Amino acid sequence: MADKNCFSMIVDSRSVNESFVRSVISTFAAVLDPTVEEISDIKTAVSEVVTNCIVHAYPDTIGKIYIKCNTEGNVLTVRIRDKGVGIPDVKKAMEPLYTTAGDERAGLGFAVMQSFMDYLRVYSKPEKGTTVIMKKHISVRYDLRR
Amino acid sequence: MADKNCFSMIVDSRSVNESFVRSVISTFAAVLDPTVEEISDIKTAVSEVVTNCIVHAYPDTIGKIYIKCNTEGNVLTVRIRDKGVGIPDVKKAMEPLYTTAGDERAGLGFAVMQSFMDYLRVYSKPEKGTTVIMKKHISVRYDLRR
Amino acid sequence: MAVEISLSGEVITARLTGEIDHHTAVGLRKEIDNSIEINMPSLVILDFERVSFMDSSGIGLIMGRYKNLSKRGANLNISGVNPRLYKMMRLSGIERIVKVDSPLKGEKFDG
Amino acid sequence: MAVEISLSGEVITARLTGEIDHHTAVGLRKEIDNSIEINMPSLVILDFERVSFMDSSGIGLIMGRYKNLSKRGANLNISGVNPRLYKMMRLSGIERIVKVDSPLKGEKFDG
Ligand SMILES: Nc1ncnc2c1ncn2[C@@H]1O[C@H](COP(=O)(O)OP(=O)(O)O)[C@@H](O)[C@H]1O
Ligand SMILES: Nc1ncnc2c1ncn2[C@@H]1O[C@H](COP(=O)(O)OP(=O)(O)O)[C@@H](O)[C@H]1O
Repeated sequence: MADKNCFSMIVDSRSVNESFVRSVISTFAAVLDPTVEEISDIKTAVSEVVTNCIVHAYPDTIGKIYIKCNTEGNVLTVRIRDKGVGIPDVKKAMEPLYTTAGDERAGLGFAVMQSFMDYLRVYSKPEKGTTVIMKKHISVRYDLRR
Repeated sequence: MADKNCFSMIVDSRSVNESFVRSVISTFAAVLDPTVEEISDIKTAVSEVVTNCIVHAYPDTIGKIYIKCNTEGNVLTVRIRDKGVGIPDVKKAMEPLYTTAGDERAGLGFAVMQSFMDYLRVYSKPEKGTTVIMKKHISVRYDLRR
Repeated sequence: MAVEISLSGEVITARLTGEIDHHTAVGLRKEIDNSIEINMPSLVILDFERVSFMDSSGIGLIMGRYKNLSKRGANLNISGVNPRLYKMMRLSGIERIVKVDSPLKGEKFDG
Repeated sequence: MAVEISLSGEVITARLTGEIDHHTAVGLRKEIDNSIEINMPSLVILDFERVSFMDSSGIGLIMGRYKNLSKRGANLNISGVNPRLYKMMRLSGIERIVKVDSPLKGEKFDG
């Protein structure tokens, strides 16, 4: 069981940071010795949240994305916040296939977070911004070589 | 040539974060398409700075390490700050082989930063903390496959 | 991220390599649509065998190509989907409208 | 990070694998010193062939073992040093006191 550890980070809402942030968070989570599946789930969910900040929260500007992560026991908690346009109706936004963007967005971001992580909460206020909190329980493996 | 991009991050002064931070910074620098040598230089120098925060700045406590990074043109700038014990005589501390720690520290941290990076500045105040600023110029490669 | 496009008769095969996210999807979309525009295929096969990561932007990419091809009366197939990508495809329900051809389909992620 | 220790006559070979930093050096030091304590070798070879990263903590590790062995009248050799590690060894001047045995020694990083 790993010690409690945490980090916080601020990045620009540039699309090049989608891969940067998911790789940072999966590296951070590595101390919990996740499976390849678990890492892939975490990366995918994180990618959805960061993409939403870039595409929806700050549609025409470069804003800041605020990230906090911690590991405690074998649970990874990720908190991603923006100070962008906010979501008027969170419940509706979270419905699968709902999107306010064009044809190239699938409207599946929240559905992926929900299904790939173990816990999801979304807080938002129009013109104030959006906070997404996700948790993932990492399975404990008994590896005799270690 | 890459756009200007930046991130900032705060991590605990736990030794497990030595590898985390160097991997984050080298991932961030990856947009500049550094060579394997350059990545290795950056990782090594960053590892020295973070280790100093853990070993020297906060010898008996877990403190916070403050990191800022940016890429501009093909230059990576890394700024790492602690609010630890500080260094009374920076010039002396930077001499190769000088160490205040035991036998297992080589006293080479600053020498590595100096020789592996292209720019190094160290600011410190006893009881206030230390700031290290480093820059690395990434060579521009002309890769026809890209 | 890269795409390698090959043409055989009226069939375009687009072999995707690397990570698909919102950042990389833009370039992929342009290259594939460009080839559709020029070659007027009756079938496009998107091959995901060498894709190492994909978020829902990949579904957007598939849906967008599907709509583009449907308008032209052409078809879209998906191939080389590993279990991790399949998890995403399944969540999106895309297999109900596009043929997803995968040896591993449904085997590991049905639970 | 791992170390694989083997004994042959009075020679201990410690094969290091992975990344050496302040975090991982602690465990390595203990394992190697423990084996020196028990086996009383006349020579210890530290093999860096499988080391993928090393900061100056690795030099601390070598210096510490060198001092420990000198006290006992035993020797230390270093082997399997690639050009990147050699850059660090060279900076430290450690090759002036410890035999650094490397096929690539000085070839690429002499400038
Ligand atoms: N951070 C955010 N800021 C503002 N609006 C958001 C944010 N995240 C999501 N939304 C809104 O919720 C909708 C659904 O999001 P999602 O399920 O991720 O699908 P998609 O990103 O494909 O549109 C988005 O179209 C957008 O209107
Ligand atoms: N962040 C810091 N806070 C306080 N003291 C420091 C810090 N960084 C370096 N020092 C001092 O400078 C000395 C030399 O540092 P360095 O060259 O990195 O060698 P080493 O870490 O092996 O001692 C250290 O022994 C310590 O006294």
